[in-house]
Amino acid sequence: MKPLINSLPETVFTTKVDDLLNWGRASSQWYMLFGLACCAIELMQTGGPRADLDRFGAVPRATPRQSDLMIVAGTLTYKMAKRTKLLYDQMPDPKYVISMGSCSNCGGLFQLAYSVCKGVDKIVPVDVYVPGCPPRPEALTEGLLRIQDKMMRERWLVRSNGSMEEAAEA
Amino acid sequence: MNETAQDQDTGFHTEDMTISVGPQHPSTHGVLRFVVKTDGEVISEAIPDVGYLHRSIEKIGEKVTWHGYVPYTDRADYLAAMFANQGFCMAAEKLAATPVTRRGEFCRVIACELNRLASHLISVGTFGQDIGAMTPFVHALRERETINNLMEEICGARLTYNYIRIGGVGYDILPETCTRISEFLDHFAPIVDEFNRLLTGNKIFIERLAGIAVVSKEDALQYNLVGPNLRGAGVKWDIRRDIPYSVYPELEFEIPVGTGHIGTLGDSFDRYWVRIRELQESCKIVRQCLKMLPKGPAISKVARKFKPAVGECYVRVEAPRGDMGFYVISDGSEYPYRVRIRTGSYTAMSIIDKLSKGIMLADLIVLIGSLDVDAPEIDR
Amino acid sequence: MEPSEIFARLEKQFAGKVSDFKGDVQEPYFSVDAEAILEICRFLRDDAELKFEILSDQTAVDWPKEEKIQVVYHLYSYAHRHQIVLKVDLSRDNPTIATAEGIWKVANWFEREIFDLFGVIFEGHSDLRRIMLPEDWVGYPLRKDYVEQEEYDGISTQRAPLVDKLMR
Amino acid sequence: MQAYLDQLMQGGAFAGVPREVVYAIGMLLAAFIVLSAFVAPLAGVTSWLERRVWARMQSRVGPNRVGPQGILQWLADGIKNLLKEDIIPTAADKKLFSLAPYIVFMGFLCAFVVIPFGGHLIVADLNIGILYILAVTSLVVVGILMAGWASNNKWSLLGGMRSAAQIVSYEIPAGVSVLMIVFLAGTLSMQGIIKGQGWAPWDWYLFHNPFTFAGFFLYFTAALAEGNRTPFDIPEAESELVAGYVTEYSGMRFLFFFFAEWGNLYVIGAVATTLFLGGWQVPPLAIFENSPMLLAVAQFVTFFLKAYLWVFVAMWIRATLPRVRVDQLMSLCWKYMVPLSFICLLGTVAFMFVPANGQRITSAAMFGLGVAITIIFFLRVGFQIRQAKPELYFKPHI
Repeated sequence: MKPLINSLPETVFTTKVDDLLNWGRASSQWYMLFGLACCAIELMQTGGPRADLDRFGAVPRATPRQSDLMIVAGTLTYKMAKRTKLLYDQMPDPKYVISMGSCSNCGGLFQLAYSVCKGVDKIVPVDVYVPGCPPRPEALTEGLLRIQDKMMRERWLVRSNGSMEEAAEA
Repeated sequence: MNETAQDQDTGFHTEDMTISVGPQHPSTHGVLRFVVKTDGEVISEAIPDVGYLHRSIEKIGEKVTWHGYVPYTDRADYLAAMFANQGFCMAAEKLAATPVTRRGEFCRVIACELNRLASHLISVGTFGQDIGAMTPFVHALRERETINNLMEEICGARLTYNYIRIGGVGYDILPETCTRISEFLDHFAPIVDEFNRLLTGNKIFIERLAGIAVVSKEDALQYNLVGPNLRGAGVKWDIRRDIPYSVYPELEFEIPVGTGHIGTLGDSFDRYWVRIRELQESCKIVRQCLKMLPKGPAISKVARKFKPAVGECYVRVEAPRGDMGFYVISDGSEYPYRVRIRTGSYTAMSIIDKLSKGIMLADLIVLIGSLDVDAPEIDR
Repeated sequence: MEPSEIFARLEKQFAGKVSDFKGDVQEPYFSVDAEAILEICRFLRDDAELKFEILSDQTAVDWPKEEKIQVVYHLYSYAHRHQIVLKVDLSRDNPTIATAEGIWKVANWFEREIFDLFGVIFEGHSDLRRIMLPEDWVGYPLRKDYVEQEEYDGISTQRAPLVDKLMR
Repeated sequence: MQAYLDQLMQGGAFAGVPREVVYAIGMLLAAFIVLSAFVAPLAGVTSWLERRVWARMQSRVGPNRVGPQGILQWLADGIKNLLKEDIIPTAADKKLFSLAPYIVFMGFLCAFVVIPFGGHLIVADLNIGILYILAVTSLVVVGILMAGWASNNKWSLLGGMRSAAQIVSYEIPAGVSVLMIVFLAGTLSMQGIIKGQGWAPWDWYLFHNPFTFAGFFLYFTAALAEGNRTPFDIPEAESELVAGYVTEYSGMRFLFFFFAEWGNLYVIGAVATTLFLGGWQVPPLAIFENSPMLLAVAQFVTFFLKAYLWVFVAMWIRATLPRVRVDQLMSLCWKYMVPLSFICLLGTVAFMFVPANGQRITSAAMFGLGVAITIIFFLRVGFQIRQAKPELYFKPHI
């Protein structure tokens, strides 16, 4: 039997269904508690009263199995790299990654260091990079909204044989 | 549950379970890892495994200039960045015999004590969260947010300040900021009381803390615990008073020590209670400093190409997590020859192995929280 | 007690094993023979007038020009409020020294860190493993002549070319 | 339900279809309607409400983006979880792992069968109603233990073990407190228990005598523990056991646990209302005489609000209290609550020999005491709020 995915042409009906599904996914992003370094404190503050990620339906989950979004908050060392990969693999699809702060974007201030991985994108695919050292809560909120935009552009029922990223770009 | 003796009699074979707590675990506050051997819920051994945040800050010290190293000290302890700034700057000033302006000293103390408030708020807040009380943690974050705003006004950054520079402070504290700080302090005093009513006085909270993970005075000295952990064990020792630096000798403040009035002397509650009382003491210090704040420049003239004389020094500051030592060696060049940061969390972490024998899994969380270990300080 | 007095006292007790007292610096220090470090440390801790119950810090410094690695002990006494710095010179090729773990328990972790980052071997240490870096790490990074590996665990350690210029 | 189907069949509908088939299809349809139109939104809205209440107590805002005030948050969570990849770990016991969520879900769902939302609004008024509730909610233990064991994860295992020990222990004080009411009412039927009480508070079993008054709090505490709620949420203690027995669950399977947790909360409130708070009893007003529809609505609203009050209290407790340790939890149960509940049971039995006049006086006195306690409680809350000075909280400029 032909799978449902890729089977339907893009009609009003399918796009509406897509919108509904994407709306559900975008308004309920459970992020994994994955504070690595300084940015973890700003991540906490973002979940706190000032920025309150809970408004967007984003709540922290302790286990990767129930999270949709990994916010890599802080410096990624080589010792931690393996575990980051493992945690990313444990997350169920569809999953997204926000790289928060300069350190996880490219190594940042710790480019000079011998033990720091120069960017989390060497380990896992990253969807949104949030600059700053550390980024303000507002910046992280913006990053979350960008992820929402990305989710809303995705198509479920009509999809080429390519990956989800390609579908999102389409 | 712990019935190994009986097991041997009956010939019934039980096995210890090995659990890896961390590095990604909600209550390790960052990336710590413990390899825990448990018999059911009772821990027989918890071996700490650190280094997941080893960012080679000491090595970087040899690669960047003296001025350029100050931002890195921020990251050596991001919860109390101001103290690391101050420690390094004091070491550099000592080596080069650079004077610090008097206003600069007061600005430093104000910024540091505000930072201590912020750090302790995170510490007691996350402690509450680990035990299951979510609300005090968020209330602590709310208060911290105000401190962050104040810090932003003082130095332009919320978390990693880079405020204290060699010779003084980066920016002067404006009079408006002073008013806002005192406004905040007026607001903060009742918040501590509220926090106590909500969390500290809670029967469940006390039951969870009292008598758990007792650190004796001898152990505290042997393992070189510092700061609130040491004072919680009943040793009245505070660098601010005993090896005075900056303008602390001119200020009046008390040093809270653990008394064991709820459980045993040196238990988790004592360590927690010392932190809560330090919040109030810090408020007191900031108030005095605001009153005494002299006029004058905030920073003295320091050469752009800062080159201290050949030599070495060891400087201690009283950070929220205790004695932070900077051992700095200069070879007379633009770059430090060696920077060594000795931090309170590192030694506190080494005692966990000893304290964790025979406690329950839930108490391990209490133990970690009460020692207030902080991953960047351990790994640097 | 003044540092010079401490040194004089030690010189009397351990003639020939302590040397090079420097009193005119920020933190006065003197050198100790590597073989005698244990007995001197124990004496410093147990003697009623010295009573250095605290090992504030223990670290190492690499001096490639002088061909030595220096292990530095910062001792402090809460009772008498004095401090002293001990330095032990070791050869760079085979730095070996006895562990101070039996005297101050905190030395356990300090020494593990020194072993990890400098490669100093502490004889008699109960648990001498790498602490900061992964077990399969090559080299001792805080030595001055440390060369980074091309890659670790399949992750390249290359940085942006501009950064190399900034480095010393 | 059955009566309605009989009526339809007598009217000539479904001619030629065997009676049993009609019953079965009718029941399934009813179950589907109840499940999709009532229970799922109820659990979902409870989860949304909990997040909002919780957020307000923490001076945050809480989910407010989807739908008015974020009320559709549960729908978004549901859709999201449906679309997630369904992971069964390789090392897990596949059959038990997939079965566990359904057992937990079933355990809580079956309880809805006998919850009396109104005089006639009940799926089945079993004559062993309360016993049935105790029995089916015990299914949850089996499910949780299964989940903990089958996940092959040490955190899950610890969570499952803790949960089993906890629920089995707290079943006793809860059961004994229920027994008190059964003695008083002389029936096990939920409707019978409600009919034994009146609409006025002093006719409720809560204020019947000092022992039932204590028994109510015993029941509520034990029920919180059975529902794995704070301060007894040790099986899923986030800061200790990552996520406890649900650590390995993702997507739809996790959603079942999620629904069961919040649905259970309502069951706790509903049972407490039925047993102690007079259920759906409304004052015999004149307007209800002629319109049974209005009466049914009034009864439903009364019952719903009473039950929801206790859901709110549970949320409040969750936002306030820390969590107890596992051994403290056990000693609380076995050393204090079990003996106390038996004392209350004996006391209630002894009280049944008090003449009716005496009973009425006690009820009034107990009602007065209850009012006094409530007043003191709210005075205390007012004091806290005044002390907290909420107007000072947000000053973005400083």
